[in-house]
Amino acid sequence: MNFSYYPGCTLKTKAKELDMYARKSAEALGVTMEELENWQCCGAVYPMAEDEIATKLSAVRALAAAKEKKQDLLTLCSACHHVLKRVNDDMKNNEYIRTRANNYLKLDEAYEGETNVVHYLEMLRDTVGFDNLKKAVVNPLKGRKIGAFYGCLLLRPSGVMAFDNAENPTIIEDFIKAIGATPVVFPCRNECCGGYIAMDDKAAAQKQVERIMDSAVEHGAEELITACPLCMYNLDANATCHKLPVRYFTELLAEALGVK
Amino acid sequence: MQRIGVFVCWCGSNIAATVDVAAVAEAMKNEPGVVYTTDYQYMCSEGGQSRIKQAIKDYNLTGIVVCSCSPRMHEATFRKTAVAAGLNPYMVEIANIREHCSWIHKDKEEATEKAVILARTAVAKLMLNAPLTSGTSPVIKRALVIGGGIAGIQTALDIADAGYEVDIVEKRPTIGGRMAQLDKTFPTLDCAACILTPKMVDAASNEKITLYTYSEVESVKGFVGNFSAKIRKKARFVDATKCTGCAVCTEKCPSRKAKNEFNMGLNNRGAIYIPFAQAIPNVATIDPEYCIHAKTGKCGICQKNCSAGAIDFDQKDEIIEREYGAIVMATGFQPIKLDNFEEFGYAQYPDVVTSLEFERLMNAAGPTKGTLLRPSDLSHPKTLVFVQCVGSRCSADAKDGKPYCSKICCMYTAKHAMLVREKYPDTDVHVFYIDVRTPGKNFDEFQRRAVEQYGVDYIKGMVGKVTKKGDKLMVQGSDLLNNEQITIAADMVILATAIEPDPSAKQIASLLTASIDTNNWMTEAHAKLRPVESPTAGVFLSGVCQGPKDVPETVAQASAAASKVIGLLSKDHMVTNPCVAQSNELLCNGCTTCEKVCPYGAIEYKDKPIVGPGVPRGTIRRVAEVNPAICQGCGACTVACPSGAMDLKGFTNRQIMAEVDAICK
Amino acid sequence: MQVNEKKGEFKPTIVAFCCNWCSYAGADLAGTSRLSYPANVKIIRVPCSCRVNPMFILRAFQRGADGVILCGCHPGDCHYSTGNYYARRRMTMLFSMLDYLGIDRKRTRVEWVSAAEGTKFAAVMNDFAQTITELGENVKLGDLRCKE
Amino acid sequence: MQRVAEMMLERAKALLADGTVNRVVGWEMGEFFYDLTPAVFTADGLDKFVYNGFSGANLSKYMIKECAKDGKALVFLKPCDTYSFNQLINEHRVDREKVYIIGVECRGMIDIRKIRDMGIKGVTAIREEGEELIIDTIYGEKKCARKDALLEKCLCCKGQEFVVYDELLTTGEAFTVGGNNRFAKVAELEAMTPGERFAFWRNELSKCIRCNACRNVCPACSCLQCVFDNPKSGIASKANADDFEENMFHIIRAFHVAGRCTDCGECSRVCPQGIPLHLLNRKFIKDVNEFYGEFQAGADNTTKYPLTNFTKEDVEPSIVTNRGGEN
Amino acid sequence: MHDTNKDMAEQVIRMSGVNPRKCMKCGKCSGTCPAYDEMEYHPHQFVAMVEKGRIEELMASKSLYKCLSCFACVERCPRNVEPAKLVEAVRLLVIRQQGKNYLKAEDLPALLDEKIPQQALVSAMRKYSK
Repeated sequence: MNFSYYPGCTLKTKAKELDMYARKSAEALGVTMEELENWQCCGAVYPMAEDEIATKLSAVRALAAAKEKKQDLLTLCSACHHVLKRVNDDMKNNEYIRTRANNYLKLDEAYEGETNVVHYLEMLRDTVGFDNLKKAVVNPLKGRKIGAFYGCLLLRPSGVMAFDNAENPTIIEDFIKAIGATPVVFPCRNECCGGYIAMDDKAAAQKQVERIMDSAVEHGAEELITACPLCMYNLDANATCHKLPVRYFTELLAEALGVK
Repeated sequence: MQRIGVFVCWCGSNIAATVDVAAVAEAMKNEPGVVYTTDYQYMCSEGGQSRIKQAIKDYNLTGIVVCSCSPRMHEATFRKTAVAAGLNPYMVEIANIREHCSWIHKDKEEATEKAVILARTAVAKLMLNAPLTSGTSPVIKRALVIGGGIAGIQTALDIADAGYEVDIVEKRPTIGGRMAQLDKTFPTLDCAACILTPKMVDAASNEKITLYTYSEVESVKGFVGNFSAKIRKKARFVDATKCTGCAVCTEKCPSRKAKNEFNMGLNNRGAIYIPFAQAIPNVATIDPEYCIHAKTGKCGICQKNCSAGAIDFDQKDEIIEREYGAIVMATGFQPIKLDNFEEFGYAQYPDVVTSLEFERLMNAAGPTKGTLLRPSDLSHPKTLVFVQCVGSRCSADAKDGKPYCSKICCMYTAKHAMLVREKYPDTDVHVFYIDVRTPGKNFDEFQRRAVEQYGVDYIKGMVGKVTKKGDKLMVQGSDLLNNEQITIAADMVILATAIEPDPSAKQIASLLTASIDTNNWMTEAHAKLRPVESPTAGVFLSGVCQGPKDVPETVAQASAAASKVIGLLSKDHMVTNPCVAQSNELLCNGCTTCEKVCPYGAIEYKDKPIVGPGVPRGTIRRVAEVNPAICQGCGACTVACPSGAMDLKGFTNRQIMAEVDAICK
Repeated sequence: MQVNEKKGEFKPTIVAFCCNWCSYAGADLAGTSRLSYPANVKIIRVPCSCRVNPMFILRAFQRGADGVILCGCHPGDCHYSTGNYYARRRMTMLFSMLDYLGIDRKRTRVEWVSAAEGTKFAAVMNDFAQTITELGENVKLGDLRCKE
Repeated sequence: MQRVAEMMLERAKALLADGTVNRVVGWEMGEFFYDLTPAVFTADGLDKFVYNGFSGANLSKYMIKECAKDGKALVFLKPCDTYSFNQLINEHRVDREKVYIIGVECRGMIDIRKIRDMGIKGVTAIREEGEELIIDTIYGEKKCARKDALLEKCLCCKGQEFVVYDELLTTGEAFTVGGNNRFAKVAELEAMTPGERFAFWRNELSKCIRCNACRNVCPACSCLQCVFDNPKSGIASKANADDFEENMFHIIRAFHVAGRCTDCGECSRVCPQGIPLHLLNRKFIKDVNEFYGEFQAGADNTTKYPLTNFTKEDVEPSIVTNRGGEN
Repeated sequence: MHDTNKDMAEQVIRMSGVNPRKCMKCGKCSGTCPAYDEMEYHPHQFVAMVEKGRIEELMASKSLYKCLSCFACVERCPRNVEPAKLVEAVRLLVIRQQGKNYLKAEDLPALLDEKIPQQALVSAMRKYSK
């Protein structure tokens, strides 16, 4: 199975592990990730205003490039996934944005949202299948109590993201089970970590992180996993009293598959 | 040749101020077929009508055109006038020169010119009118009530009281419906069972009423006064005539996995069960889904323990065919699924319950025997949070939920809050509300009592998220009046869940060709003036199937529906609308296209001997035949028919084209 | 077509088919509310929008109508439950065909008007009459062999 | 072709001999060699039976009459004809039990008008040699590519599938017919201005002499009495009276067959004035496909035809009024 | 309503694509908002104030920069009002003005620590400056 792959800026620098382990694991699972040539930064936030066209163009370019290769577009970073998925939805359903974006880009063939944007976790669930993943695990992470931290960007707004039940998601818990560990469900797993304001208002970010950590600890988690470099940074840098180790889910995946 | 009289009404100054009525009358004199014209101040008045009658006699009129207000106003009046003068009522046409002319135009010349054209159009149509006679069809003096909740029971009791036979078909093993699950009823706090069960007994013992429980309507054919229905009586695997309702079997049954529907799945029941102690009929039913004997052929413990020998594993479904004059929908409601409202944690935390589940938790016959214990650990909850409008009042583009107000939640939430505070004064009760809607007799007073006497804390705002911390449910919401976000550490959360029509309603509606709205509520024939009739003649609406209602409203509507049914059944014959489709057998080629578009199934294809010019003697052809008692006269078939064989009486192709010609002249 | 000689302006002939249950009642309400629309709109009452045969519309054009409009209950609200759904398909097909034959597609219209929408009825008729007036006299699908 | 024709004759004789059928519906030579006409044969008349490149006539509609007679009739149907027959079954116009259908292979039928239009006059015989036609004329032998002389309907062939039959006669040889986009001309007209379209149709329909050949040949026009022949219908019209009558006739006819027309192309084939009547039907077919999803009349016996069906989400008629492009 | 405010309200409505009239004033957005306590004007007030045309007050408020863009209000709104879009539209109204960037490039070095990921910078610049 071949995917076009959009790594995004942070995966080339601060979140190299997220990327590296994802590639190794994919290889072990027989999935080929073909990194798009000449991808540009997605912008890290989805511009919500109707008249923000230019800020959506780099996402459209990536989407159109995947369309040209007739492949689904695989993402890993939650922020990139969020931006690409929502821009894609605009290109499919918002005529105003579609027309203008196409006017800017002057592609050979107008882009109208044809590409499927697939997150790595969705790929594991829907393409590989958690059952098959389980069979591929050589080093089950037995006994580890792992809390899945979803954050906001993968889940909301659920109408567009269609990732999982936004209020009671199970995909990462199923993933944790597949790699042989014990998932710890904690209520704040889909709360916002405050990552977007971490630079501007550290205190507010700390408050968010505290709440999340408290909830995770209380429900018995011994470590957390995430798909988002921003959550990773924030959970790590702004945790105050409780501090659980936070890892990228791909690191654990690689560990379980014996490719770390 | 027609002899037509044209009567132009002034309607006081309503018409005469803008239309030169005399000029209209004068202009009509020259129209072909017109032999008499006049104008008068109020044609609909006694005086006006007697002028019309006189003219019909004096001039031997074969038809009349009245230029007046909308036919929706006085067509019936003038038809009666015509009949009184010996004319066929369908030899009357109305030219609407008030609503469609004088009231919308200011220029008198222009309005007069238009009135002349409208009058001429009516004359042109009338030239092609033919006398029509209403048909009659016999009325079968028996009613079918679908649904055995309080609505169905009340309707059936009232119909039976008037002396007519009624059958109740209920898909569950007992009648009683949702009301049987309720603990107390607002605003009087009567015990629901105490007021419902006597009615259930009445229904069972009334010799005019036949109960078909654990039964479903499979098909309905026919038309008003003359329906025939097939009812599937599902196998209970228990001989109802032998079962004494002793309930020994239900206790001995080793299969305990089935969710107890009556208790909203809060506990389990046996594979053989009686839904509740006062069930009617008080007969056990085996759920083949869970019955070990049904699955494996082994077990049979119920059979061994039944002293009456009532268990019959070989029982088969039974099909009953019956004829009815009227059908009443009383299919009720269910709470919506909360899968898309997981911010409230319903699927994650057992102590988050729906209001209907809460009814069972408060009920003496419920899973906790009436002691309020929270489901997770059966401890006594101290802090309870009620959340109103869960899934109600959601916009169509929201991710889920219903656009309407479920109507009953404000009141039952006040009731629950009050009952909890009364029974357990040590509790804190909070209610998150958007608006409190309490129109109804003694309703607002009731809600005020909850606040003022029982100290229920009403918070204007909505809950955003429920999380769990320790053994508490952290309910985070807004308090809009204090402009703050609050978090309440609660022991239980009760969601006032939106209600929706029972899923069977949609399918039954299509069996009956009765219409439903976008939310699957049954549509009324007229939202204001015919609220208990469906647009399909002979089908009536009782209770919540038409829209959210509380018990007194349901009962009122149930009785209203019953009175409509009684009115229908009291007739020996139905007079049918004569403006129905008619197939010309000489032209019909039997292609069945018309049959495909008829919404009523009024068209049947039959082999018929065809007699006519140029048709060889003894010719038999398969042709369309319209049943005038079923046809409602929409005309869909007339356009589907390429041969022009199908036409609509009163609105024939030629009549409408004559109108077109008159307008475009 | 009628030419108002006083003013010399073009007064198109417009035929409006209205279903008895919704649109005709909507037209009545427009009248009751004294909402004006041009006098050259003439209404023909039919039981349901599905009673309108394409033949009637062609007949109107044949006899010199400049515009034809069909009004029925909103989809889902048909008195006969499904009539307007059939009408919708039939009219979509017919209008497309008339357009194909060179009859301006603005000369035909379907509007859903409920019994409560008197205002909408008047607005629709005003708009339609204005459109037709702007379009001017209709083409005659005449025969080249016949006299013009 | 010759081989198929021999097989057909052989089967016809056999079925008559064993009493399966008592008559055969096929084609016989008319006044000219290219002028084949449908005919009913009994055992002793079979020598006149012909099947060649001029057997374009669709025999389905003849079966309406045959079904009213006693006994079973054999009919030969080309692939596209079977759609018409199937549609007639759907409309209860034929009795499947009274017809024995042999599906016959067809490689496209020849349009004599196209040969004449090439300037080839005085044609006395035509034979096929591979993809070429050898045409004997009183002026000597001429040649043309077979595909250039095919009927319009064959250029847009529906394919070689038979949707209803009792047995098939095919050679098993590979060949291709058709391949043209049947909606190309419709799209071309749609792209014109209303004025141009109006002029086009006025010109075409003004040629109509109301011979009714189109209606008489059309398998979907199976009314006992046409509304245009019925004085009581209010729209009866026989001759080109003043204006619009022919237009009305053709538009209403197209509407009456809309959703039921299989696009068999017989109307245009038989029109003595060469009016492209199929362009009316194809407009309806194209619209149906675009508005309500692909539909082929006669393809099966279960699908409701588009005008007797609806969905709550159907497009609004305003889709026509609001259509982009010049107006 | 003051005219400038009215124009600005219309602009906010146009930019955001949000119709504040859809709001039924249940307050679920504010019940849900994780940044509620940091805000002077809360999500439900954003909706109500845009509806009433009180844009200048919103523009002057620090609340604009407290929204976490977590979309919880969008996700849970029973009327699909999408308050987050209003916050963003008003913020854009501010930062699109010359010299009104909330976060300036020269402020960045002081805020950096070595672990901070790019996307934190990119997103901050995207959200708070133009």
